[in-house]
Amino acid sequence: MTQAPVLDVKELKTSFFSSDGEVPAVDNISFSVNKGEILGIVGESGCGKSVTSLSIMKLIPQPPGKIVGGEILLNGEDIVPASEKRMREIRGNDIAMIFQEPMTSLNPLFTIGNQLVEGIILHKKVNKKEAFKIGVEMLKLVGLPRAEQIMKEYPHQLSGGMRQRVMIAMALSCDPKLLIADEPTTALDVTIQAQILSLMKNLNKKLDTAIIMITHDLGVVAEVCQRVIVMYAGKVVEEASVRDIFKNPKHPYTVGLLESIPDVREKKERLYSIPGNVPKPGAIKQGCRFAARCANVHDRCFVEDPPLYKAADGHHVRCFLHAAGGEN
Amino acid sequence: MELSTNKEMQVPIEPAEEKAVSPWLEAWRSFRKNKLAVIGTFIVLFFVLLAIFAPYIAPEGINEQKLTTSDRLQAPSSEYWFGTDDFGRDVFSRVVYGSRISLWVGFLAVIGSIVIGCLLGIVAGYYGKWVDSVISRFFDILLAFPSILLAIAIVAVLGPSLRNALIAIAIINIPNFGRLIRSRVLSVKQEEFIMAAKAVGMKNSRILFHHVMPNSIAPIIVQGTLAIATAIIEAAALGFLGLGAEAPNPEWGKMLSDARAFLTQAPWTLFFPGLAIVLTVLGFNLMGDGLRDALDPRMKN
Amino acid sequence: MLSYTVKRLLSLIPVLLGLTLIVFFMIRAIPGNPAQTILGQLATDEAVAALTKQLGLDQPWYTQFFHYLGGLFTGDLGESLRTKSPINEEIWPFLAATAELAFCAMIIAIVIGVNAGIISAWFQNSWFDYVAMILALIGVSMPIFWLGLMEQWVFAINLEWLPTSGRENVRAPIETITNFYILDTLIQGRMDQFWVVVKHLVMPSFALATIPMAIIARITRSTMLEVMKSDFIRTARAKGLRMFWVVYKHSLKNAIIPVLTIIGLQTGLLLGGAILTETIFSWPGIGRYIYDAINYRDYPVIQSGILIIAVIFVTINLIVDLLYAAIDPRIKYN
Amino acid sequence: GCNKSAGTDEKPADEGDTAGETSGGQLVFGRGGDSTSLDPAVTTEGEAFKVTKNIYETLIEFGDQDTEIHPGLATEWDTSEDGLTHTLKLREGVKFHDGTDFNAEAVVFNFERWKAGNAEQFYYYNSQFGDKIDSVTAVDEYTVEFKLNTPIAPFYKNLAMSPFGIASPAAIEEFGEDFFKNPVGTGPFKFKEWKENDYITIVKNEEYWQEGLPKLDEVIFRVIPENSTRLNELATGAVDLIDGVNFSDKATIDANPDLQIFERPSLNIGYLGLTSTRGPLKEKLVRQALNHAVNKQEIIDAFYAGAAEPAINPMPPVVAGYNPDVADYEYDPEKAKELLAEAGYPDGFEMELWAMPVPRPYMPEGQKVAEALQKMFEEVGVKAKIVTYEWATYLEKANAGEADTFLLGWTGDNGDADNFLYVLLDQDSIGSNNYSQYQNAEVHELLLKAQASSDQAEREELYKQAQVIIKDDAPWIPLVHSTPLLAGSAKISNFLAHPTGSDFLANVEIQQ
Amino acid sequence: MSEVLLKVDKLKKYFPITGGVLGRKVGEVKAVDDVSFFVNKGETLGLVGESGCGKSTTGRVLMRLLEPTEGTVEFEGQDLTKLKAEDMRRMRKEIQMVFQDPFASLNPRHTVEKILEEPLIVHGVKDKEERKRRVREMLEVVGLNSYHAKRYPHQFSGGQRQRIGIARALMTKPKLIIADEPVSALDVSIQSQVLNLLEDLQKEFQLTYIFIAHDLGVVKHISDRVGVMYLGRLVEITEADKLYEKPLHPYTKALLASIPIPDPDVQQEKELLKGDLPSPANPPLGCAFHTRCSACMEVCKTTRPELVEIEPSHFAACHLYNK
Ligand SMILES: Nc1ncnc2c1ncn2[C@@H]1O[C@H](COP(=O)(O)OP(=O)(O)OP(=O)(O)O)[C@@H](O)[C@H]1O
Ligand SMILES: Nc1ncnc2c1ncn2[C@@H]1O[C@H](COP(=O)(O)OP(=O)(O)OP(=O)(O)O)[C@@H](O)[C@H]1O
Ligand SMILES: [Mg+2]
Ligand SMILES: [Mg+2]
Repeated sequence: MTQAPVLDVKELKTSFFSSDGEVPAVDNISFSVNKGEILGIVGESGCGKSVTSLSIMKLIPQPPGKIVGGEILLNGEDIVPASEKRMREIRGNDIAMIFQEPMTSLNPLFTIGNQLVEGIILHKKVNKKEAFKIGVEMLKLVGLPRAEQIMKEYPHQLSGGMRQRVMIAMALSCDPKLLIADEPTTALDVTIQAQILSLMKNLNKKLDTAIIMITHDLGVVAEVCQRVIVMYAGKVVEEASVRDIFKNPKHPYTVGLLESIPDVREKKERLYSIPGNVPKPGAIKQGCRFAARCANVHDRCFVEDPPLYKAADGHHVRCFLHAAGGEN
Repeated sequence: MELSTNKEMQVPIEPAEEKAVSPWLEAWRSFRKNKLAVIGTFIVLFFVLLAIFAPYIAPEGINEQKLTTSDRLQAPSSEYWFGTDDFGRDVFSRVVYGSRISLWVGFLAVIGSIVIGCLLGIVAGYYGKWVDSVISRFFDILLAFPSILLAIAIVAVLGPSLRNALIAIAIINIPNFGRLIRSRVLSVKQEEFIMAAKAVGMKNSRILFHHVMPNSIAPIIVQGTLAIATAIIEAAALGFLGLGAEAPNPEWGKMLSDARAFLTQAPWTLFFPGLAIVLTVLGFNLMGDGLRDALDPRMKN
Repeated sequence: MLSYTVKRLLSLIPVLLGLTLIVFFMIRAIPGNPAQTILGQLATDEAVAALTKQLGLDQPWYTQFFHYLGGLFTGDLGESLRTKSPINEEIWPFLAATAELAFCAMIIAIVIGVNAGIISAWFQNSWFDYVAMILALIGVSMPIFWLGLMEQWVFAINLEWLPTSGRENVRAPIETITNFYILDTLIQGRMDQFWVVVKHLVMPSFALATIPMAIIARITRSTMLEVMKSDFIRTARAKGLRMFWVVYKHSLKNAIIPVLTIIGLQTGLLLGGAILTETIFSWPGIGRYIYDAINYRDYPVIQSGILIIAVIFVTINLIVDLLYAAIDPRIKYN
Repeated sequence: GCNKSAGTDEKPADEGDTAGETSGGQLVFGRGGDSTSLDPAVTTEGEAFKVTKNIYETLIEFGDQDTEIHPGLATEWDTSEDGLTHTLKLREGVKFHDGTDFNAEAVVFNFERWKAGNAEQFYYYNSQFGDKIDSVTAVDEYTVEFKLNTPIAPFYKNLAMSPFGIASPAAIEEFGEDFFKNPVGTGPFKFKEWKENDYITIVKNEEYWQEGLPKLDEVIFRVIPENSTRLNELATGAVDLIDGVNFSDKATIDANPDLQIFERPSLNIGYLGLTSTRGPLKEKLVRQALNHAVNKQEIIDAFYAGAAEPAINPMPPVVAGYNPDVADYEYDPEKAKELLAEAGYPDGFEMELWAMPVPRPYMPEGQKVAEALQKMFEEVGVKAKIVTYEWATYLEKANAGEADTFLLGWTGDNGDADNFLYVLLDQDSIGSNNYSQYQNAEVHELLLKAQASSDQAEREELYKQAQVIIKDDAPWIPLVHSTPLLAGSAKISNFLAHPTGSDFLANVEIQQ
Repeated sequence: MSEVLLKVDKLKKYFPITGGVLGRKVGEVKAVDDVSFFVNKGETLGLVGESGCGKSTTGRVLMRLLEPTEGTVEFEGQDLTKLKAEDMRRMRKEIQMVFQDPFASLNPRHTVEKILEEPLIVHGVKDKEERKRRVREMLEVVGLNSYHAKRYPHQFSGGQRQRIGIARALMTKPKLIIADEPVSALDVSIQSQVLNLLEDLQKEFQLTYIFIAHDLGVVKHISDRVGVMYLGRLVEITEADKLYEKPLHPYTKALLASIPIPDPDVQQEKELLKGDLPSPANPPLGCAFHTRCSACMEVCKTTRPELVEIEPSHFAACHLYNK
């Protein structure tokens, strides 16, 4: 990996401010995405996956949210201090994003064409006609039949899978360097999910677009990602290649997570379950955030926040059990 | 790594001292944080207290005429805080007592329309079918009426008086509440917890009173608060047309209307009752808005 | 769409019929006899009885009602008991006067209300938001007659910017064609008179616009806030669109439906509810026409007047419903 | 600084309208309500007469500011000994606005029209003349003869009333039902336009028989329902003359050099009727007691800005036959209480006090007067509950005797005592204008006698007697004779307000 | 273990599509179309299928929360569809339901205690103390604390709420529980807690489950037998192991192939289904699946295949096996 990463997030911290004070939804996370790579981010609901992605787009609702620290280097440029004007140039052009809900992510009152074209006109500086042509091309690229016709249709006339394809076409229409997909298939049925995932993988190969794939489904991660970050309560707890995560998980949380999924291939007598609940962000002020649910907990875990240790090359774990590898 | 699956471990880990927080308490907490709403509530409370303690606050009664003396149309002074009207009556005292009337009209009219509107709305929403059609058409009819004209006609039928103005206002507000509650009932009926209640084997009446109703109350409270505001204005408008409160009742709208000839000579006779209306109505509106934010289920979760 | 419209129109029939019936009974419940009122208190009983007979008021109620209904079906609104003119003709100038006023008021209310609502939502919790919303609240809290008098006091008497009341300068009256004076002056190419008409419209329109303006501003704001939280707005922003574009294209169109509903309801209210404004501003409108008719017990006028307002009201709301379909492709009426 | 007209930027009246004449200008008259008809014969409404007064003329005219009789369309008249035949000589060379001639035939046509019509159509004809006129005949082109069945004492005064304006027979035939919208008379102004509830325009009659009149080119009667607005319009110069001025505004107008006040000589009575068929009010003593309880001057000072005089009798002093010797019940709450005690109500009683919902010249603020009265009654222990109804209902219910006490009033039509005493208090008038259901055989006899007599002195004596009895019976509390106020721009001259409320505008000039 | 508790025969539920002002019926959604199956006492029958295929509707019709259009539901030999409303209401004591959405299925204005107590009240437990005791017991059973009784649903996390939902279903000691996607709204780590709980309870109270889900892994884990639904029809039903090892119906095969396997080494080449689920308002003629089937034959387009026993206790509705 000699190439400079497309995106390099360093110690990003995003907090929400309410009357109860500051709640750090994302707490000092660092990761990078290389060109053409698919990076997976997994974690339970509320652990800060979406906030991370919105922070990168600088679309955190403000107030109450705010990026309070860190850097987000996009091709070496720190976009945390960038102006809204600059961000508009970046959004949709350098970084594109698709969201979980294909049903609500398209404006129901405008045609697909209209919504697809507006981004193209904006970023590619082409006229309407050309933009329309590009739009049609994109729809074909994502495997939608009757592309011309669909351009004239409204979102409600399409099925969920088709809408998600439209979203992908829209996101990819300006050849972004990075595509952030925030749980793009969660709302879809398995058979449709499989279609979309294979589409994304193909596009990744074809266009060499780096993708951040956010999901809570470990199966999806295994299927499409090359590298994985596991998040827990606003922190990265483990980072490794997809093989290492599944074959050699280090963090007790990752281990527990993998154990607790029922598998179609074999029937486990009884599922493992991590006791307790995901803590609310900001609820745990001290120590390891997983300590209360951890099977291997030590006294130290309750007082000290473990740093990210290096377990192996390209494999980092936030757990004292792996302190041997040294701090990252 | 040992996998533990004992029951002990399944007990969620969380602080045990967390108290039961009812949705109402929750709403109250968020309401309390809304500055404008609190201001509104204070305004309303202020006028409510004014109404309750009017005899102790007002230096005079409502009808202490001093026609012969030089007390007519006096500007505000230390003796007459809000000046005097053309009868030489203390405007301050009248405004204070007026709060009784305006609040009374507001509350009663709204309660009247809530009771009737809710009854009709619940019946329509719950039984559906032709009952719903008939009641809904009835609401449509009432709604299609130009409301002021309807009120005027009602007052014309019953004779102008505060009570009849109140009835008229209540009637014109019926469809608003009726439709609101009907749509609430319809939407609550779709909620999964109603399905759950049915699944448990509850009777319809129990579902209606224990599940549908409590979940429909919040929007009614909100709408009710806002409707009190409009009712006060409507009463004032009827008062202005001479169809409201009987003399010498110091209804604010009537005071305004009585004093409108003195706009240039004695502006205080208009200013203070006008201010009282605006403030009260504003208070209810602010409070209603706050309640909406606090009680609206859409804001939850 | 067409069949939907037709069906909707058909479904209005029971509503309007019910309304007619209610009005019919209600006005007859008002104490006082039209014959007596027309003749004045000086009239003898025989005279009253004779006129009652002449007016057909001695007939049983159903005869009267069906007679009236029969007239309605042939497009005949009946005759005013007082002026004996056909209401069809007589009502038009009043209706036009109020319609013109209500229309201007609504334009003002919409333009200002919607924009204030948008800006408030856009800059939520900014000083503009606070000021606009407080003003809106005060707007709905203001008795309209009081506001009207204040306007006159400030703009006509002290500042002398605008005429106090009326529709036109009666010293140089307008030749009426449609009774919409704005149109009439334009048709005749009388720009001088056009401006006079506009000036006369300003104050009453604003007085009438206050409440709907405030309501529209508040509704716009809250729906905009809701819409702006939605996923597709996030999508639009993720495309790098300008905020202005996002707000006015993507959010507004979505927020407009509840606003339209309110606009529909309010326009109806304005038509019938303009009595106070019409009185304060000497506006020869339909509200006062009906109000006078109530005082004269002019049954056909009350009946037909209220019916016409109701018809306009339901028509506007029907149009609003149809507009939904034009705005929202998901709504299909068939 | 209200001298600048808000209409300064508006185009002045189209000169073309007056076809090269020297311009006499326009007068905009602001008033509270619209005319109901422009045919004076079919209406009873004062607002209607304000306009028709200037379109039509009557055979006899009232004086400028009184109800003395003067020549109008008739130049001379003569009454037979028995008072049953009246012969009127008509003015020659007068033309209706439609160009047809005014002559005896026209007069006969009008009277026959009224006579033929039924009571519900021509109310005034029926009440003032009715069956008492046997025939009206044209003796020659310019002489008409009236034959009566019984003498009508105020015959000429009646003829001077606005409802008896002579209309063009040709126009009546031409317009038929619609005549009320297309008036044609002989008056100084011709009808031009009527926008209902907005304004009525009448323009100069170039052919008017009186040389040099009218002075104005055009008069526009504009409807401005709200009193405050009307005054505002005057202040901004949008209208030149307004009636229905709030008494409370008098001082403001006086203080404004650009405005002037006109007083309408009083020909009215505002009173509180005491329905003598109801509860305690059946007792004369009670009615007298209530009379003692009222401080009229206080009411006048407070609500009439002093522009009224306390009423003692049921008619104003200008009316011939007024009895100046009748003494009023002086304001004396103690006395009132004594009388109440004597009548068996030492602790007072409860009653309703009806307040007029609409302003009238004699009672501009019925609600407030009611409030003041309520207070005064309270002083003597009588609890009055103020009640009001919408106007038509009010009259109807009061007429039916449903009110205990009610505010009401009357403006004279012709300045004759009959028009007050008989109309308001005779037992024949119960069910029409005798709202207090007052009945006294003696009074009835006196009034009938006066009605039939043609000897003015005798009539006056009869009326004086009647007033004494009425005073003692106290069917009313006569409150005020008000002087209604009008206000106009300082540019107006020669405007004289007429006591009947219908003003003749031909002499009015306006400075350009 | 083969006593039949519930037997569903030719069950249909059509929702009318109404249109126009008069609310005339202009069409119908065949949400459940001719479904037959049985459930043995003590077993768990899983129902899977894509969204909108009629799983929830089936569950609701079983309990007559929705009135079936046609067909019979025999519970312990008694036909539920013929019961009078009041009898059915009582019968609900025996059949309970757990809902998908732990947020929407609990009345936000009631305390947990009230929520759990209500089934007892409506089924005639008069003694207040008794009710309170049983509520507390049940809370412990589902892994909550008795001090939770006074709280309101919004104070709980999703997993805890689902426990409350389960507790409510258990209050009347039912024989059959219909669980409508009870875990699909939950996070992975919480999901396994709830699944374990359900299994424990089944053992403890000898419950029978109809377990509706769209996650094939979950269904496999918890079910003894599994039915696969497609567009309102049951296309295949058999023992869980059989189904996963040797699916017969092409749809089942495609479904199984589509599941992402949480193992990066298993990168099987998938045979993806084409196209989308057709609308149940306008289902294709013949076999509902033929539009997406890779093995579609002519007969599939015209004739609807019946659900037949192709191998012992393995039923499928597919022409491929109709020799
Ligand atoms: N607008 C906001 N205001 C306050 N807190 C917020 C807001 N948005 C997110 N949060 C908080 O930030 C935390 C992280 O949320 P985030 O949406 O990133 O979770 P997630 O990992 O994407 O979860 P999910 O899988 O449910 O999408 C959550 O606990 C949430 O409460
Ligand atoms: N009340 C109803 N009225 C009309 N159609 C309905 C109704 N309820 C369900 N449907 C339709 O019936 C079909 C089956 O719905 P059902 O809820 O049973 O599906 P499901 O398999 O449970 O889906 P999901 O996995 O999304 O819960 C759907 O097409 C749905 O639109
Ligand atoms: Mg998320
Ligand atoms: Mg479902």
